[in-house]
Amino acid sequence: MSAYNVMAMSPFIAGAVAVVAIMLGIAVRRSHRASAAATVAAFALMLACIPVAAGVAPRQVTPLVVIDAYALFWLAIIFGAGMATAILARDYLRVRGGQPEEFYLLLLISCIGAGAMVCSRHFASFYLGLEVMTIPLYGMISYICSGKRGVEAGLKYLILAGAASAFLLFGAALIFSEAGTLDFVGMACATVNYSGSLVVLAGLAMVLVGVGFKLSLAPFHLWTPDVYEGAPAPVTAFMATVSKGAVLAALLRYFSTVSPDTFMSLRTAFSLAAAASMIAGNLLALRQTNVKRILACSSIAHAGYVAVAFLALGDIAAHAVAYYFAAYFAATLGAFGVITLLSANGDLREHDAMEDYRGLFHTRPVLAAVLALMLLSLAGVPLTAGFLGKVYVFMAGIRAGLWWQTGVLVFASAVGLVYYLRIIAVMTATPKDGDHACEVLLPAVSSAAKGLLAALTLAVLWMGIYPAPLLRIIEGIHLSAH
Amino acid sequence: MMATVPTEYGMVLAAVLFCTGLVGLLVRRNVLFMLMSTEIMLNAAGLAFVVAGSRWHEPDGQIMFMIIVTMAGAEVAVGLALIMRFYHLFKTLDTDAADTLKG
Amino acid sequence: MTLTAIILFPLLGGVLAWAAGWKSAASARRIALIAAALQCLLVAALALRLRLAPLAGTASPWLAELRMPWIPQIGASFHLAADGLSMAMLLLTAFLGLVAVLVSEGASGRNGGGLHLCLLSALAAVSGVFLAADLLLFFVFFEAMLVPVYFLIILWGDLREDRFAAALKFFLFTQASGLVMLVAMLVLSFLNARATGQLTLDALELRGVPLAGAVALLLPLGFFLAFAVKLPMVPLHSWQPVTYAAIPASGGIILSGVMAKVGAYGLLRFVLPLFPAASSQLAPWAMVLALAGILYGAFAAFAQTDLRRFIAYSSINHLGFVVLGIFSMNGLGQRGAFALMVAHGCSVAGLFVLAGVMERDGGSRDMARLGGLWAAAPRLGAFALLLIMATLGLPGLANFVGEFLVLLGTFQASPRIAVLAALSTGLSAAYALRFMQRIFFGPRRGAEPAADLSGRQAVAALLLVASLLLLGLFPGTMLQAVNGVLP
Amino acid sequence: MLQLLWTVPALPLLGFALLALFGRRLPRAGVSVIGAGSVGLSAVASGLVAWGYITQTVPAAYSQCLWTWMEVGSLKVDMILWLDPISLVMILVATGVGFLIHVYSTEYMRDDADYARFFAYMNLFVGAMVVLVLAGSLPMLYLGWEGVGLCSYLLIGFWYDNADNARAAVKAFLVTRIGDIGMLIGLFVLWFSLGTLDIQPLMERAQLQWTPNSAVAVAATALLLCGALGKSGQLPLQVWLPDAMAGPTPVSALIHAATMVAAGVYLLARTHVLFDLAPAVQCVVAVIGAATLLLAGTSALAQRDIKRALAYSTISQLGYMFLALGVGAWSAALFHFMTHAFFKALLFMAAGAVILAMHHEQDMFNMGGLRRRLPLVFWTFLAGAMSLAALPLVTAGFYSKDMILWSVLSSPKGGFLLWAAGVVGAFLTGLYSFRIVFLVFFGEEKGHASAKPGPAMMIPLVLLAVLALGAGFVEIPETLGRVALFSSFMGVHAAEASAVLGEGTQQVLAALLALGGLAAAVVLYLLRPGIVKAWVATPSGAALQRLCASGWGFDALYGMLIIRPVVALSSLCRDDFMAVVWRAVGICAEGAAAGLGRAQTGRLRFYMAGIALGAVVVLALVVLL
Repeated sequence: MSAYNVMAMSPFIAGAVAVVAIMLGIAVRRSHRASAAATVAAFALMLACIPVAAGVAPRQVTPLVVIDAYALFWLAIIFGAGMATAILARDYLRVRGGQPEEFYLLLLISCIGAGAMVCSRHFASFYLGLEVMTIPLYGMISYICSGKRGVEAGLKYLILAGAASAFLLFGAALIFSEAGTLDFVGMACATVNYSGSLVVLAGLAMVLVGVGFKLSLAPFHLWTPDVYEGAPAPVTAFMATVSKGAVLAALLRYFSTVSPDTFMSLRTAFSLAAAASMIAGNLLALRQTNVKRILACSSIAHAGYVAVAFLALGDIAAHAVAYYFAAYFAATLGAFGVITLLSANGDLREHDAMEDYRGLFHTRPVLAAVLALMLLSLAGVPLTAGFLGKVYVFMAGIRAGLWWQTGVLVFASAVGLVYYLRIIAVMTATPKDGDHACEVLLPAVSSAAKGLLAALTLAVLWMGIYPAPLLRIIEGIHLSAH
Repeated sequence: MMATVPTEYGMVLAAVLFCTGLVGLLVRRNVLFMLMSTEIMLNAAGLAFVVAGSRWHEPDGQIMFMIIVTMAGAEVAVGLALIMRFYHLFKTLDTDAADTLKG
Repeated sequence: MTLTAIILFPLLGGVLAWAAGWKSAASARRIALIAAALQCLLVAALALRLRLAPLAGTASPWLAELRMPWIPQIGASFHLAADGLSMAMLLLTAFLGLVAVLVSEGASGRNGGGLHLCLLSALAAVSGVFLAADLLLFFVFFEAMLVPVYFLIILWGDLREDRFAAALKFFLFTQASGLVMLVAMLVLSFLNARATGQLTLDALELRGVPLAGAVALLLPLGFFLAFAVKLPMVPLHSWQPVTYAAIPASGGIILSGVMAKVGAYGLLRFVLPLFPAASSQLAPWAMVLALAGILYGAFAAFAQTDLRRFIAYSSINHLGFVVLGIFSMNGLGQRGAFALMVAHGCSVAGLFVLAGVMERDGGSRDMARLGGLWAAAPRLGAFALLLIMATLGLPGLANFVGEFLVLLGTFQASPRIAVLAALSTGLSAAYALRFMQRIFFGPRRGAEPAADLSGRQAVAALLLVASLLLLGLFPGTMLQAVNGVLP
Repeated sequence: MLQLLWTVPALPLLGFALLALFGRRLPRAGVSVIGAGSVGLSAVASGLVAWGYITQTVPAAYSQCLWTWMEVGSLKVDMILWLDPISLVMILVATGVGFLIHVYSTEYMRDDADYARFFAYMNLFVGAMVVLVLAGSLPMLYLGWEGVGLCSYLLIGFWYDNADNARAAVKAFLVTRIGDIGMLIGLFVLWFSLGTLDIQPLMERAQLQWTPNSAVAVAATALLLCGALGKSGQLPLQVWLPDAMAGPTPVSALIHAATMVAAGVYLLARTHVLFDLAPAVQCVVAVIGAATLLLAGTSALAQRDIKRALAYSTISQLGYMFLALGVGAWSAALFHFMTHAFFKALLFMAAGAVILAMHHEQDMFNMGGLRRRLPLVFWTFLAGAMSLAALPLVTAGFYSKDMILWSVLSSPKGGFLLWAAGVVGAFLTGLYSFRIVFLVFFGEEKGHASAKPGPAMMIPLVLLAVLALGAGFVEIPETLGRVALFSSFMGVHAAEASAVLGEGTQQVLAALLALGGLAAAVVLYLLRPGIVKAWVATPSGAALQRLCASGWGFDALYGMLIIRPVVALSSLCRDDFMAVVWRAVGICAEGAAAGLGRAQTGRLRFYMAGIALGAVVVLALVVLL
């Protein structure tokens, strides 16, 4: 094991050490504050290791893992999202009592799993990463086990994710049976060479099912609103961002060597799924009265949008997807962040019903403004990150000639606007008289959370107004180099 | 030894197992049985890996099988804990009863 | 740098007003007023300077420009540029911005600072639209305009209207059509990049991209759709009456006076130069559509009893003339369209001032319940009379110049359409006079507001009257401004 | 002197501006001074200009360019004043008669609350009219044209609290607007045909470029004619004029004598060169004039309201002018316009004095015997009525009408039938004018007339009475001793004429018919009123009377043909039927959302089924495609 490999893997090593250290720490003395702080520090450390790793990138570490610019970019945003989740979770869990310390372990492990996925260049490491990311999620979803919602959501997710994993694995096994290798490059080559083979096609289709579930593409999206609603708000934020992004990032790497012209039937299926997600997600959200469910539906739609960019394949897709997810991460974390902070008060209730947001502009103007900004970003309004994300997706779609998919994207984006604006409208409505109760219960927001929201707000605006520096980094990513 | 078993046979068996698990998921309401069904599906996939690996004389298939079993075990561990919690809260193992989250 | 200042200055004023609004709404309004007035001066000074000294190099069509890299990765640059057309529109924007702030409702009620922030940031965005010479930059401003207006409607809108639905409809129509335009922009840029190898979104550099087949028609249609919604053109207008009904009057001045003109500006600035061949191909259809809008707006306006909806449909009627002029594809018609844009901006702003006065203190705006207001408010009546005369195209007022030239240009392109459009001016006289008669003449009905124009409102009214008269009798300067921009 | 030309329109407009801005704060006397004074000064300026014009060493038209209004490419529209004999006569009449009417108004409107507003509008009216007649380019003419339309609207609806007045005002505006649109399109045709809109170049180019009766000539003149028909209240756009009586009486005087209705005649006279190139349209003009004069003459017979009767008489007299224009005798039309301005202003103002004395009673059947109560008014009214009836030799109306009738008979474009219509009209004129005189001033006294009008009202009446009787002597036909001041000033020289009747014969015939009208009026309304009453009592008589009283039912006809369809169409658009499409889109989206929402059962097995189904679909797609 060379020193270079250690440097390349340093983010993971730091994470793993941190997990063990925090676990030991908890064993010595339980302290929510300390665990949370240690977790944030761990994420900071992991982020700090990324430049170290970048120094030796691109580098293949064992046949399983590759550390290159693409992977590092994803690692950065995954760890950033993890850090944000940790900060939010602290406010959220603090008021709920119980034993919150282990939550951070799960979070860290899940992030490491997600990181492993984006660095994987072999199916084994991909699957390992996937499960390491997913299994802690079950625990996180049901972490507040006193209520029915969390347990129900966790169990639903567990059963369905298990089945989806089975689809993914079976599909991979079918491809393996024809290709004889589980290396991504090899598998991809084999899939191209055997593109006429029914077994390979069936395998790819089953992989698509498994991935579709994780991305909550229609028609595999049914679970999403339920689980997002049942999970604690910070966990929902984490799921909506990290678990989606990592899967798509890994998938993109898998398909990086495949020319877009092969597998027309698979592309058609994926396009249909993307279109169905865009339409179904947005339409579903129209009638929801729960903000978390709305955001869940919107995440279905966003998966569809980004799938259009994905369909372009290659570097264009990598850039579009990377930028899109960076923007989407910031906005989603910000939006769920506000929900989390509103839910972090004494009545231990999730403040996710639309009614909870009535008049928020009058009672909590800053939080409301942040939420509004995040929603506008998700809607793709200019001067926010989401707008350029959309521009990128459009450009990818146009360059790849995905005409009808782009058309659906336009239509769906328009529909999507309706529910984002509905939330904003509710927030501006005058609060009903006698609603003083909610003022009494207004949470005290920790300064860390304040800082986080400020950072996210700045990030969203910065990416919307002057994204050139970030884009320079993203354009430096070349997938097909290996 | 495995080489004597044709790949197709193994694959068909795996597919049958997979479908068994899938049908189990669809028809059983008891959450325990549903968990077991997912295990069957995962194991079917594992079997498929082993069969495929044996076709190419690659150890990868068997390694994948071991990873799958490990992960499935982890999943079952979490799953059982959740089922206990579930039973405690809902007083039943019928998943159809758990529809507080919907719409 | 002045160009950037034109965009940033109102924004700064808005933020200051907003900050001041926490203490007192009146001081917020004062700051906003000062900012709007200074903005007027700034734009006017720039206009004067440019007229005296156009840009040295004659190769550039711009009088002033500023170009900085922005997002080179997608070919977008921060490219602001002004020519006669944009300077004229900027002047209109600043002027109507001042009028809007003069009559703003913000002195009382819910956080007036916010209202002024919205007003002024809308102004900033519109100024950006008129200055942007890069397609993406244009689009950013084009869509950014929506946000302040949206908040104006939902936060300070008319409580009697379903203002959430109205705001949503407004946002939805504009954004949806805007996205289509965005795709068209990106496709155009992509085709250009494929043909020349240069990735750019600059409006000038994208002229003359070879287009063939369906794209040659679909791309201009994509642009056209967005601008047609913004104007709005029938049948894409259904957002407009509800929006005009719900928006606070000061916001209405900006929305109807300036933002609607963005649609026409976009047609002149982008659709015609970028797609000359397709434009002439589409022109007959666009003219027919415009004619349909003219007639539909006139008939609908005739039947309205709600003051705001009347304004909305009469605008549809007038903007039909603008489109008609633009697609007459000759200098006369397009200059007429331009003159009408400016004139209609002033006259419709006046109608919104009127609406604001009428609705003050809960006054009714249902024409069926109004009457004989002249006796109580003669100044308001005289103001309304002048606006109504401008609306029906009385010579001597600004609107006539536009309508005359538009009809003349249209007559050159298609006498049949010109005759029908001219006939429709009879209808516009009918609805305009009916409006006057129902509100100001006849016996009093009791729902009228008691007050006449107040000080600030009177100033605003005088400004508008003066501009309508000046532009109507001495339109020379205005018409010369677009020499070199329009054929 | 000629340099003062711009002050002629500027003074009334300045008066308007002052009154509009400060009128409410000025005392009444100040308003009177500004209101009447500005027009008076304008009249003086007109006089000076006229003096300057006449004393020019070489008589030539004078033009004064104020500024360029619009300039786009080759289109250049100037604000240019053009003074030639036609416009000179027009401004003299407009400002002179206008001034008298203003003076009269200072007393007539004395007690009105909106005194300043009244004078502001009146000043604007005169100003717009002067702009109209002095315009050197058609768009500028159109500016004045619409300006008088606006003022008529404002003044007819001056007493706005009565909804009927406002309605009459709107009607006046809209009906004339319909004509104006035609005129506007006519301008477009002229511009594209001849490349200019300045009137003089237009005439010159038309003569060079147009062949007589070519399509473009016919189209352009027909469209210009539309405008003239609307403003001058000719068939089929005459319906607004009787209703225009809703305004204060001085307004009626102004509209009927000096300003509004003259515009149509003026336009046709001004562009007579074009019309000469379109004989077909001229023929239409003549026929319309003849038909209008008969129709209005019969309608005037059946009116009860004194002002309506006078209004129909105006329409009828304008018919004469159109008749003259139709046969190319535009100077005769202008001559009649001038005399008509005098006697019609006189008649209206005298009627106003009567109305004021009768406490705003306008029904002639409620008047009577006022001869004794208001002697001076009676005599002036009688002078006007005589002139209107064209009683031979002593009245101005006789000479002008005679000139028209002789032109019609002698011109190759005229003819016996048109002339016959004209003389029948003369009979009708005699009948209805003296019907008014006898109903109002003779017979038994009904109602109670109050104090006599003061000098501000009476002096204009007397002055006008003198003009109504004496102004005709500027143009005396050959048979009576030939004075041709007017026509030679106009630059028209009598052409050798041939006609079926000699000039003298036709004069005698026309005079006899006018006198016959007078005689018939004496019989029917003075000596034997029973005849008319008995006849009206019969069903056919009643029907005919109703028909005439309603102006031959044009209002009802237009109500059916135009107003109802427009209202129906607009109520169809009222609720924006095109928005239904978008509403349907919304409903579809909602429905689809509801359908999709139903899939969110919350049951695990159902979700699993969704995944399984999706898997099957994807597999099928991938494998089968």
